[in-house]
Amino acid sequence: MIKKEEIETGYSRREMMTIAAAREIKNGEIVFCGTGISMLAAMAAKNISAPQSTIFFETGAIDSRLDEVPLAVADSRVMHATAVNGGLAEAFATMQNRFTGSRVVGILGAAQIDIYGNLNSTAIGDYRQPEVRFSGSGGACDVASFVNRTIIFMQHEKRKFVEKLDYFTSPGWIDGPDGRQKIGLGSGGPETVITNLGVLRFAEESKKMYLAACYPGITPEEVQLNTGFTLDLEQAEVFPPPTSTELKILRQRCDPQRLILD
Amino acid sequence: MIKKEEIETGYSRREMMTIAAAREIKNGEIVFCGTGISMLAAMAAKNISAPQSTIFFETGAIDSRLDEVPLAVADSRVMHATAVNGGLAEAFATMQNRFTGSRVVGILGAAQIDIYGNLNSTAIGDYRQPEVRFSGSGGACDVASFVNRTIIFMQHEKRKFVEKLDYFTSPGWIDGPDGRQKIGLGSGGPETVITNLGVLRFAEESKKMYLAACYPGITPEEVQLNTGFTLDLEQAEVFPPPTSTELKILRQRCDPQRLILD
Amino acid sequence: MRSSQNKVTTLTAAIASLVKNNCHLSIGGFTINRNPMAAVYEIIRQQKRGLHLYAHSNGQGVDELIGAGCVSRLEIAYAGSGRFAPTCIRFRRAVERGEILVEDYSNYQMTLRFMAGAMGLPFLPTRSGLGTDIIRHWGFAKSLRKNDNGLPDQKLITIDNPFGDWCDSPKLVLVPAINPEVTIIHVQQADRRGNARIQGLTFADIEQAKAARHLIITCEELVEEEFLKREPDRNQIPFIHVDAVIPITWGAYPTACYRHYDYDPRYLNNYRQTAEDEESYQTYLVEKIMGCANHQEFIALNDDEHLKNLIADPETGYATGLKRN
Amino acid sequence: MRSSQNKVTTLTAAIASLVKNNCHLSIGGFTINRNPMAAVYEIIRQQKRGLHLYAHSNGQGVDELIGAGCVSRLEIAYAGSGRFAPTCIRFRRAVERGEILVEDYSNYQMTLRFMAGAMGLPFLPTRSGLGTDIIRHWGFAKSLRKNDNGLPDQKLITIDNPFGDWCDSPKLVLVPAINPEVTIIHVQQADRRGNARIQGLTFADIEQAKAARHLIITCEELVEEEFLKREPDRNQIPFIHVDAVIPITWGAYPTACYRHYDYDPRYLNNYRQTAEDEESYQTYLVEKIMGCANHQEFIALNDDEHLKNLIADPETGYATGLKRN
Repeated sequence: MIKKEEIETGYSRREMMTIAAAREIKNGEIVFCGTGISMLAAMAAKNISAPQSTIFFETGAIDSRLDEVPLAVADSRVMHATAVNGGLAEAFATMQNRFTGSRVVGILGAAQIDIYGNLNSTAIGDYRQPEVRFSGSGGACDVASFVNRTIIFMQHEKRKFVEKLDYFTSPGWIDGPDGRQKIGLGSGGPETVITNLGVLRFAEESKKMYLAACYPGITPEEVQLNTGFTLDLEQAEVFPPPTSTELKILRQRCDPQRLILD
Repeated sequence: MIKKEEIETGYSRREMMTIAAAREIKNGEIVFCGTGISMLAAMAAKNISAPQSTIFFETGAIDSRLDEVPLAVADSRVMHATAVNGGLAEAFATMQNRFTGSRVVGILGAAQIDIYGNLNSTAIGDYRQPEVRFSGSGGACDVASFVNRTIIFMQHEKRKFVEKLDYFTSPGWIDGPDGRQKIGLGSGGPETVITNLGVLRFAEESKKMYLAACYPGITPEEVQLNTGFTLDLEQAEVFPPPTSTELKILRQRCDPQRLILD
Repeated sequence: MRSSQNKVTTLTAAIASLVKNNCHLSIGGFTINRNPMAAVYEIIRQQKRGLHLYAHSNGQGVDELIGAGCVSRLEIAYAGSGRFAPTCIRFRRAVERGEILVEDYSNYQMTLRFMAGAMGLPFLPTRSGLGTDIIRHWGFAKSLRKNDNGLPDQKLITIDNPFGDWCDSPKLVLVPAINPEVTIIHVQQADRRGNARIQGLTFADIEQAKAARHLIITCEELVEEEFLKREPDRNQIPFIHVDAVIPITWGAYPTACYRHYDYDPRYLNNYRQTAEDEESYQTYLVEKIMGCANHQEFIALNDDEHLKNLIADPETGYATGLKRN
Repeated sequence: MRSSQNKVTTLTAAIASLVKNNCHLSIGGFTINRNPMAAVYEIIRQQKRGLHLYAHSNGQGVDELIGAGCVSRLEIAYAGSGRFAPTCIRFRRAVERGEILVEDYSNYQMTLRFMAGAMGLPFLPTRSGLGTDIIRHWGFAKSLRKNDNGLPDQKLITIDNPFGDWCDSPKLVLVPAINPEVTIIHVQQADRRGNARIQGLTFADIEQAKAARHLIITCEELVEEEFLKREPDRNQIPFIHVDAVIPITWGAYPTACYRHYDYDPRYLNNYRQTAEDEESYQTYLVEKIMGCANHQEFIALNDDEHLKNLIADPETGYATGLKRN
């Protein structure tokens, strides 16, 4: 199924998102991956720009080889040729650990996000009898609490970028620069939000989300129109499109079956 | 080196003590062993009367085969043909665990004991600059705190059976029947004290130590003379000496090199 | 029973005697891997009701138990099956309809809760959850907690660090222990006494196993004790924790069992579609699950060729090149 | 450094750069097994002073560091070498003479303290220690604690269970985390990046390793990464925790290294006798330890026949039938 945008640009939005996230990962970092696109972003980074990054899963796998893309973080594909096969206890301890946690970058997704990067992946409506129920935190709250920085994937829709979360699952900057400190969390926090429209970051002084870049063909106004709170659009640049090398590696090496890309 | 008592009776006091302890172990129990004579007692029990008891070490070995007697709980001999080789964390969790801890019998030794079976294995004199320094708790305080019942090995000397411990390392009955409950410990506590003179137990109503039996040739008065507090001697019986089968198995199967027995 | 030398029994007998209606049950595995599915289906066949279920991130097992109406209450961190169902379908529906009570934790919180249970402790601390609705919103009301002595009186408690600023942790969340009445896990190898070896990731299975009053182990292979004792470094669960051992090949199917077989993408995709529709789901339950006398019959619904495609490659531990669309 | 692809270095360099005078150091192993003895002797050769040492039940390593005057403060549960020295000789003497400060914990408390450090937590709870002098008597005074930000302000804290009577635990002892500046462990196998495999019991080495700011691993065998990755279930320490890897055969000698060699009863018995006498101990230090340029020379003091007797039997992992009187 080829989407309209793909005919126009030669790449899909999902590919753009994956590559945008991959570019955020630094060589030498430990990358916490969830299921789906975040896993693909980590694989892409490792194959393109951060060969010495270490892919790591909450299920306990460290430095998985990933010859094939896993379809869940418990997929047997994450267990092959790892440094250590442990369990959840070891994985989360690595993130809460004072010496290793500071070198972990976490990639998360959510159903709702607010201007401070706090996340809801639990429910819409009343908690005990919700209108829509989602999977729940999984490791998201843990990762968001422990690690040095997080990258967040979102579908850019007004009902997902909200003034107030229906349920506060995972901490972002809480309510500003000293928000995390006030509730007892250490350093760390969300750094980047990658959507199907562009890339958003958090202002240093306020920790409020602003639009850092739009993908080619997207306007800042379009982004604002799909956001449930007011965004600072002043600093928005045009995001560099995927290079042919990036696309080639993503398509041929990371997800040739297009299990996640489609 | 043959001791006087051995010439008279055909067995040594150390053999008598080992067999006395082995007889306390019930089939099906999980036996926590320390170094030395307690390990030998567990081996003897397993080979004589409690074949389905499980020998288990604080170092993390469960159900060690023990083809040769170990000289420390970390001896590689405890690691061979176990059910699981773990670590200290797993071993002590097994004892603190509500379902397995209640099936563990711990065998301990100490430098001092009081009438309630509280133990000192740390120091004589001032703690910070002691007259005599011992090894310290090791796992003794943990075992004494967690498991359902303990058996204690002691050399019977006045300076070791004391009114008041110089240092309180491991909890026995504290100060009476509700002593453990008052400080927040669950059920469990010392059951038997096995010395080179006889076997002592704790009175149901007071949890004070009394003389339950003397070895053949030892009088209750001799025991009292070597005890630093007043013992109830009224119930003292004569302890049945080791049988030839017990001695044979102990000598030939458990410690043929007499590494611990001598 | 736990010191018995032979704990091998049938799944029918083990579930009948240990999994009572309304009991507190925990199942191992993670999303689409090593769920104790044979046991799950047997629980469904025996029509257990009112289960209080614990998991961390469980997908297929939890969803099928909920779909079949066995579950009243659920404590969980994540109910999803990866790409096959980002949120489990029957779980989602049951929560939205108010058919089950659910209480949310994070994955690490659930792990620590089982770990506390295994360690014989009432709680463990963590920094995860500070300031979130996971602390503020309880799934179970105070009154419900009071009336069930299998539940702690409070969900989570935030405290100030009694050691001041030690380790830069001014505040901690205390998570209460779970001691399930029964835990069921599926492992690769076990012996008759119950010594067990998990291959690949252990998830939180070891903690879940040791936290339980009773432990049922289903295993792909029943092996000799001597075999396991030759390499004890690779074993995780000693027999002292185990009540029942049931050898069942394909015991985790349709979820994966590392080094034995992969998850079945066809089954999981069909399940998602089936679960979306009330009528077809009831048909599925009647025909596929209740209609089979046991797991062997259920597995035999697949032709051999299909199962062969799922068999793990000995080198990688999964079905290399498996069609997974 | 911890993400470097090649961490192999010399022991001389690793000790010189990471083990500073007065630093907080933890060493792995238990009584007479898998002590990182090559590293211990190198620390003695480099005449490190004022070390704040952590162990749980350590025998030979701790005693030699104390005997050589390297240690000022010690936190420990047990200082003994099994039948070879029920209480370590130089440790005992140093404490009785007031030459070192010692603070006592139980074995589980020390394990939990390292575990808390590894988990990034300020403390963990236990029921062990309630009502004992381990809580009442501090080895380090309040003022000393205040002046060293590597130490918590309090030794142990007793609290009421915040969850009431949950798990029948009305009271708990909180044990504070240890985050040593350096941990040194000896393992059987490691690769250049620092992935490591311990064979046999792990003691508290994994917790000690992960709790540390810096980790030095000495290993019997340096192996290829691919070798370790073929069976990751058997590995315990991923490279992300590791700073330095030093291959040293007989690196735990005279203590044992399971599946490689046994402890040396002759050495340990001689050591006990030597340690009892001041003069012969100084001679021992000068000739045996300082007199050798490195561990290879120290090992070469033994004739080959003697070492051969210590080599582990491949079946049992120890030197079957070794004369141990």
